Amino acid sequence: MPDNNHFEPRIVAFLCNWCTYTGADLAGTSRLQYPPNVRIIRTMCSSSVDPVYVLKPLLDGADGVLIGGCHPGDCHYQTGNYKTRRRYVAMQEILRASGFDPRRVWLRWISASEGQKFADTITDMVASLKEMGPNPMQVAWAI
Amino acid sequence: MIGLFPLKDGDALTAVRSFLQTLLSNDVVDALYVPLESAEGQILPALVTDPARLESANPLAPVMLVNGARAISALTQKKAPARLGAVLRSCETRALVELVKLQQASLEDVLLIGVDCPGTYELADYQAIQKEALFALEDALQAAGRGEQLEGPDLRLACQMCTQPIPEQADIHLHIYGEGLAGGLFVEIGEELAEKLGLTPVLDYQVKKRQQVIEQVLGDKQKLREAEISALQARLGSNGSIAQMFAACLRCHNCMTACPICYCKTCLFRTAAFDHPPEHYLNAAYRKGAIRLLGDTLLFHLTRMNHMAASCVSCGMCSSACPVDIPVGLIFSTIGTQVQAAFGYTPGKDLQEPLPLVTFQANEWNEIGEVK
Amino acid sequence: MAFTPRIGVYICHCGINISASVDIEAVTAFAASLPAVIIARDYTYMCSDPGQALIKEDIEQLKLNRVVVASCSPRMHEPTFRAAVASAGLNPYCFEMANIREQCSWVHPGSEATTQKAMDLIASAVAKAAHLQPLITRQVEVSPSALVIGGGIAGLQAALDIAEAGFQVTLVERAEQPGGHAAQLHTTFPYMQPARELLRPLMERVDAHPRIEVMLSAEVEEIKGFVGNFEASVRQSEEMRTVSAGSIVIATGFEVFDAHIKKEFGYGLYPQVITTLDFELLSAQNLQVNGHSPRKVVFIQCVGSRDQSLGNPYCSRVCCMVAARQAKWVRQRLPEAEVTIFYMDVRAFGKGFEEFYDQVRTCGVIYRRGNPSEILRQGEHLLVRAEDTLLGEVVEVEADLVVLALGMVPRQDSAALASLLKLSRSADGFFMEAHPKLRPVDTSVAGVFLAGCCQGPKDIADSISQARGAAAAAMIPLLRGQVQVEAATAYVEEELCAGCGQCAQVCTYGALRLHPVRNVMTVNQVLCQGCGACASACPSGAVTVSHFTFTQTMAQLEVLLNGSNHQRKQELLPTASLMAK
Amino acid sequence: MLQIESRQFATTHNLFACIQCGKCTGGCPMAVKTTLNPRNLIYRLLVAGNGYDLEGREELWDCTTCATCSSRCPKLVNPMEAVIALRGAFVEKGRVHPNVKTALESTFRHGNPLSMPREERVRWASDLSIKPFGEGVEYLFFVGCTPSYDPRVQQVARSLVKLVQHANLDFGFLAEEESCCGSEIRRLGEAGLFEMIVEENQEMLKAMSVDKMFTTSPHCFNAFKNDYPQNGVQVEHYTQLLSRALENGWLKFSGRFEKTVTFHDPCYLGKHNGIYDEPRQVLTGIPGLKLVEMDRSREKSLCCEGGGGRMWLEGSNPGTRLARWRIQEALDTGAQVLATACPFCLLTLEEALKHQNAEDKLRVMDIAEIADQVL
Amino acid sequence: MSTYDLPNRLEPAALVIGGGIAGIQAALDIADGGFQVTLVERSASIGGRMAQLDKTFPTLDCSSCILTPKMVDVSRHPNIQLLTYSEVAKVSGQMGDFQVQIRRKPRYVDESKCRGCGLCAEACRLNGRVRGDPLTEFNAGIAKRAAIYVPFPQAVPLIYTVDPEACVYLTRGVCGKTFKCQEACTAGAIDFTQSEQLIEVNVSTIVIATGYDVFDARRKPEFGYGVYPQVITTLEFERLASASGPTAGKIRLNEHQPEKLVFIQCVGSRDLSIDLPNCSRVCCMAVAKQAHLAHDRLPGAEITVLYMDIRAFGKGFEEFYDRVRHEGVLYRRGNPSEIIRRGENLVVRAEDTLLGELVEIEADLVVLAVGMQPRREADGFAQAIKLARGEDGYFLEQHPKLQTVESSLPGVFLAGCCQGPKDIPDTVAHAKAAASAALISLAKMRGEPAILVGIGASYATN
Repeated sequence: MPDNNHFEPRIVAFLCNWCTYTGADLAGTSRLQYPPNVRIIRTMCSSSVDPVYVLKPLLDGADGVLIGGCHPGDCHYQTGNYKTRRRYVAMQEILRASGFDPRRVWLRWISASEGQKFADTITDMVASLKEMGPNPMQVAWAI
Repeated sequence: MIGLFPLKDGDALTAVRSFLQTLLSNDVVDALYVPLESAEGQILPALVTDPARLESANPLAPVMLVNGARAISALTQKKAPARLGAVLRSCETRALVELVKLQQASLEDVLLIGVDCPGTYELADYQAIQKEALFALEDALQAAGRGEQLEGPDLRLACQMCTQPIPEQADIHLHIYGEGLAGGLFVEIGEELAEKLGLTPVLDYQVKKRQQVIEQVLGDKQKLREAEISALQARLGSNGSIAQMFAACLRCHNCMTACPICYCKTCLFRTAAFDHPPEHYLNAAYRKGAIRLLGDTLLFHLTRMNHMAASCVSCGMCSSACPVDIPVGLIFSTIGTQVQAAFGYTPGKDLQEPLPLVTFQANEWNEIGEVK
Repeated sequence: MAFTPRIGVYICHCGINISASVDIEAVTAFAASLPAVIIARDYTYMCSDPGQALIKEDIEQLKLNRVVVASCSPRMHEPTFRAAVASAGLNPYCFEMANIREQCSWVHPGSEATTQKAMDLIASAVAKAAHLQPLITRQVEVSPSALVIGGGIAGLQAALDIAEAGFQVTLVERAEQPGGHAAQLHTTFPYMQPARELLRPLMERVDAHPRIEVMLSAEVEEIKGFVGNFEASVRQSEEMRTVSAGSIVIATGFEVFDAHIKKEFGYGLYPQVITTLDFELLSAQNLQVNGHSPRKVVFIQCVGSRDQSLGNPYCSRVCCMVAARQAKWVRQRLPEAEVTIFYMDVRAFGKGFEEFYDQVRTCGVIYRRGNPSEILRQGEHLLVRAEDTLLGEVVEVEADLVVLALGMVPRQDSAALASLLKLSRSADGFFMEAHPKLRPVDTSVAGVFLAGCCQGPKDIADSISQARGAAAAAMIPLLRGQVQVEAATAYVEEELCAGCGQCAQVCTYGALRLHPVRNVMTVNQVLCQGCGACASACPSGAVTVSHFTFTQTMAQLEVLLNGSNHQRKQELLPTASLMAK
Repeated sequence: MLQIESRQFATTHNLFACIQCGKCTGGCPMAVKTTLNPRNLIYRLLVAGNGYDLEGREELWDCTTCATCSSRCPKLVNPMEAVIALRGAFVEKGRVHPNVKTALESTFRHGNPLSMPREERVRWASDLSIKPFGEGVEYLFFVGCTPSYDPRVQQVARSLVKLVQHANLDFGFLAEEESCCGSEIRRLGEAGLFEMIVEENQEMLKAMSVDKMFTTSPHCFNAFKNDYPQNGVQVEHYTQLLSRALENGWLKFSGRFEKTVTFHDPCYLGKHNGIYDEPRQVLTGIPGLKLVEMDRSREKSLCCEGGGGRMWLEGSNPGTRLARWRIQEALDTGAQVLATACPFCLLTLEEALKHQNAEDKLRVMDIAEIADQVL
Repeated sequence: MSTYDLPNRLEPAALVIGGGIAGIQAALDIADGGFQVTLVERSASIGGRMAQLDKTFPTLDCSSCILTPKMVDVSRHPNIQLLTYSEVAKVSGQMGDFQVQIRRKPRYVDESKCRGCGLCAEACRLNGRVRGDPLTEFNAGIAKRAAIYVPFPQAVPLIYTVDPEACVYLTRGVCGKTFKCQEACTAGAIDFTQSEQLIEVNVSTIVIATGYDVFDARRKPEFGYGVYPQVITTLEFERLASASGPTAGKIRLNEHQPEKLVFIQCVGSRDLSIDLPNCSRVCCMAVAKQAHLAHDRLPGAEITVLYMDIRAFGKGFEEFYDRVRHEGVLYRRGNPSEIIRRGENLVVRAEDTLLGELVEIEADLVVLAVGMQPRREADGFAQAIKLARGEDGYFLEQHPKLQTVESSLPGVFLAGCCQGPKDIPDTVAHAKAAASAALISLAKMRGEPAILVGIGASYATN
């Protein structure tokens, strides 16, 4: 078993351009510190996150995937995040049912003004993933 | 109403055949999709326009080569070119409804003729039954009508655990459960159509008896279903074990080809998007020490699950098609049911009900995305 | 000829904002080693003129065809650098940014991992850059005319503004006369100016305007096309006409609540119970009830508004001031008459409203707080029964005239118009604006705008100001003569598309349609806003959004997960990727 | 039956402007302890049609005319004046408390409400060389009834004279000629008598060619300033005068007053006339004095319950005098002296202090008395 | 012509005064219509009052999420010349030909060099020690900053400004041995030699969008604002509740989580006693929203709103008011008379007019719904350009119903709250109406509609 205390989780984040990406920027401009374990990929809307974008990191051994979108009702494209939410529900069911830990995939509504919430989310996610330990897919080769 | 079509020669199959013939000859439909039985005893789905050819029709044979929804999709696409009758099992009509929602088929000008389904055998088992003449079709149907199954090979697992053997969507519904076929072929049918076909209403139809049989059958199947699912869940329970279950996958994509829902012209996994440069494999190998070639197997299955789990009708054709005996159908059915339950969605039930992933409510799962 | 990316990577120090916590030298060396990278440079401020010059020179001299800048957030300087590469002749969409300041140096100062993260972000940007495609910002020609549906005060004003700006306007009004509800008013507050004085100049100007064609007794039956090029079929008596328009203003107004529904007030039963609308007519005839001047007048507010039992939970916004104005009118004309107004809250919110409310009270109108429960007959008179909530007592107020302040409801045919234009409606049944705060006159359909009460209850002033707002929005594309189309839109690879339409179902903008012949989905580039909901809804990857393609994202994921180049084993470059620990 | 023409009344008193917000009642010091509810009263008058019966509305006599209601009304309604006017209906019918009757009669006869003989009005000043006011004298010192007759308040008047003399200001008084200003008469609802008093006093002021005057009591100050018709006389409360004298260096203190003092704003100085700073300027100008504020100070000062004719009335809830709460608030600040600048406040607060048995902890003093000590 | 080239300057042009949401919207619309716009903003960043808000009612949209893109559009629009930290000094001429003198206050920072990196502020001696004016400062005076600052992180333009009131050098003439800020700035942008500049622009039409002042609650002494720390204004509450505010959205007062909140409506509105007779139109809903936020973030807190009339008149407002009551916020009808201290807590004294009883409501946080009032400077400005003002002090429109954007001067139009209180959507509609009026006069001057090529970021990004 790897030592979870020294294990640094790796997170891929898909953040919507209008809210969460901007919120992450605000965390930056406000110099809020959070663990460096996340790599952000910008998307226009959380609803454009394809299931493959979540599954591939999980199967390739990333420890967590974060999807960030505007708060319900705030979507720049009016209703994109509602669709994201449904897709996330389906994906969570599938992950849970197929023996993956669905806690590795987070969906969070973080607005452009919630720099602190973004930083807190990353901090919490890293802590939570540390507790869960490394993604077993990191060493699984026959997949 | 319930009508009775008399058993002319005392044989259910003959009755069904002549009933189907009346549809064609009375000009109710122009063509009929129904399995025909070849001289060698093969049951093959066919499109029939000549009533005479219905002499060899056999929609009652307990075998299913393909899910007929695919065929109806091919026959109708956006709109049926002629009035079409389709004799389908419940899982086929359900898949068809899903395909209609996905704009891959149309029910316009399509007359759905549903048959109570006592279940089907894997092709090899069916052939064995025929070859060894383990039992006669007529006897098997009579037994099924009472809710019993004759001794012999097991039904396909999907059929053993099928809890929806009664076609709900059919315009014409041929009963097997309940009264049995002794007195004739009971047909549930709209009044207008019944009149056209000269069917008279049955006044003393014993609904209760039929209900009892169905309840008993469903009860048994439900129990088995639960047992199978919990056994599978136990196997899937731990991290990564799904990888073990799919380890033997050949990437032949037969499951996808057999699936009535998978309608893509070209699967994403067969497009250039998954043509990896050589570095990809090497990088992955460097990272993990070893990788299986060719890869993306589990990614394929999980992605397919994301695409169709909400619509999975549990027909089990994928399992039947798998050359390496992965219980694909059981896995998809188990997971699909969970996804469907999450959205309160029953695939194949209601044409008006939108597919869960293309619709939404503003006020639902309000806890998701918020920090607890 | 196969495309070979030639990428330049530019790493910004941002003063010391980045360089203080990121090892710029190592990052630059790393960037230089990435596949397809021809050159990697660093500079104090890439966004400064010399910084931009560096990039431009390299594009020209090194024949770069893709550029990556690693600096701050793209939300900050993407347009700056896009303009820079464009000025060097490169398509602006062949540019990508790595955000190593907001996402890296500022949030993890002093961490060893900061430099590694910067490398990862750059590798990811480079991977995407290799797959970037040049995109053309397209323009669509605009028909220099507008269609205004509805000839009430909002429609008239909108038509007038657009025509004044120099464009042809067709105004379609269903009734035989324009003027709408405002024409039914007697006076307006706060100056008690006769409504027709208000309306007449507007109607005359519209009538006389050489660029406005008013079609009366006419209805729009079909609308095709999109912003810049709408085609409306208008039926006028038996004739059908096609009107082309660059933009459309909807000003179809509202309907007045039917007071019969509130049985407890006996409207239609007691002749002494009238509505605020009836009052307007009656006041034109000097307010006689059965030949007598009323001596006790009671107004009841919120009839048909703020009433969930009717399914009208909203406030109708105008009734408080209408009742106030009418009450004042009674006090002025019939000084002997006692005037009581029953209210729940007095909503005198607009400019001069509270002041007017002050005047109305001081002229002797009695405001009693309470929503009357019923009206009963007592001899010749009526009794209004209510709890006076300020007394906490049930009171019965005698009246020989009761005026019900009616609310507004959406037009019954608004659902039909909504489906004609694919507009959405809010829960209250009025048309839904694109954004309740910042886009109050826009709709989700580009080129279609809302004016007046069809969007929700409004008084004349607010209707007019919204109508003029809609006019401004509608005249902008006409003034420009062209509409710019979002470049990063969705497109369909037809050989992959099975025409299932899931993409169309998730599209908010109605930008995807099934091609009736080819049986595949097609994207209307003008309507598409590039959100990408369609792309992720498509199982076969047939729908893609330019600039955020599946291939680009997968390439980013690939380098983040597996590293960029197989030569980069751990011992060679220990900071190769997120995954390669 | 005490019927009034309510519609007419409401119009005259601008009650139609009322929006029933309750701000008057919410701040009314008497609403806490009696049934007085100005907002409700106005409403009942408004909805009464054209006649309202005041019978039983005894709480009208509870009003202290502190002006909290009128100073805060967002629609510029003046509930206090409405109450005063309604008292008039009682007075007209002679339906007043015997004490009130006595006060009114005494004012009519003796020029003071205290049933004291006119000639004793100057006894307090017999040993002080105050010149009678006459042509060319700069200030008229209007002493007022209570400072003239009440032994406790006489000390205030004496201190004040010393201060003004110390500041070398040219002033004189009216001696026996001085008559009640009528402030309390008006507030008791006896408008007729008040008019008479005003007329007489106006004539007297005119006859004496008074340009400037100052008063001991804020009540007199307010009456001359606001209740009397404009007469060109510049009237000041003595705290204003002293504050100016300090600022200009006319008045200088040589002693020290090493005590913590808190100041109780008299309603007729503060809420009625917005004079908050001058008394404090005098206090803070006293060497050694440390001024602390009660929570309820300035615009929020709590009425002592001495105004509006309440010096002669028990009110409907005599048990809990506001002055007693006020004493407690003063004690809570840790102050050793509770300063005020109004005869009524001085008397009610001092009485409350006695009642509270807290005389060892606190003293009630008029600003003039404190200032006098450090001359 | 590439998409990013600036078109040649086209006459006629417009001047927009004020960079709040009204000015932003008007400027964008006129610029999108193809005309040149000069946008003058007095403070260091555009954004105005809306930028200070956390969420907007009734949809609870995040204010900055929807505003920031518009601000960025302004700064990038090729037709807009943005002059922040500048004031209109003089206007002469008439419709079609106004000469406008603009005073550019010294930022002491070279706008062409500053990259907004913030190293200067970190280095400033006064970093974390300067408290701004609660009425005008972005964080309503509840957070402290340096003497060199940007008003807020999303400021547009993102250029630092030296606060001349606070800067040690500018106030005392010396700041230690070295300029800390200048040393820290790697771009060499800090320039204390800057002085005021006057520039002239010629425009054909003017849109005034100077907004409003927030009522100074100290003018209602009975509420003890400025005396009791527990009494704050809605603006301060907004900053407390804002995720980007000094407490990161935690509603805390000196680390203390309030449990009993009282909101008081109409502070500085509907009040003839302070000569502010008008209803401020937004406070009812602002309070409803804040009460909702308080309910949301302070579980179990008792929340009381004291009101006279609830003016929930706009689209979705009444529904929101319904929702807030359903959540358990207690609405009591009564305009409180005073707030007094009792022990640690405050007591709000009011008559509950529906009970007809005087009530004392204990509170550990009181929020005053401060109203809007005309800009203090409006008088001087109005006189300088001879612009009429109404009795309420707001700029006077030609006609209260038909011509609410036309001012008393031809060619000068009014947008937003400088004409009277408005909420955001009404402001935006009004600003667009002003833009319409301006566009008409501009189009008329130009004659035939011209065809413009490829400009305008706002179109592409909404």
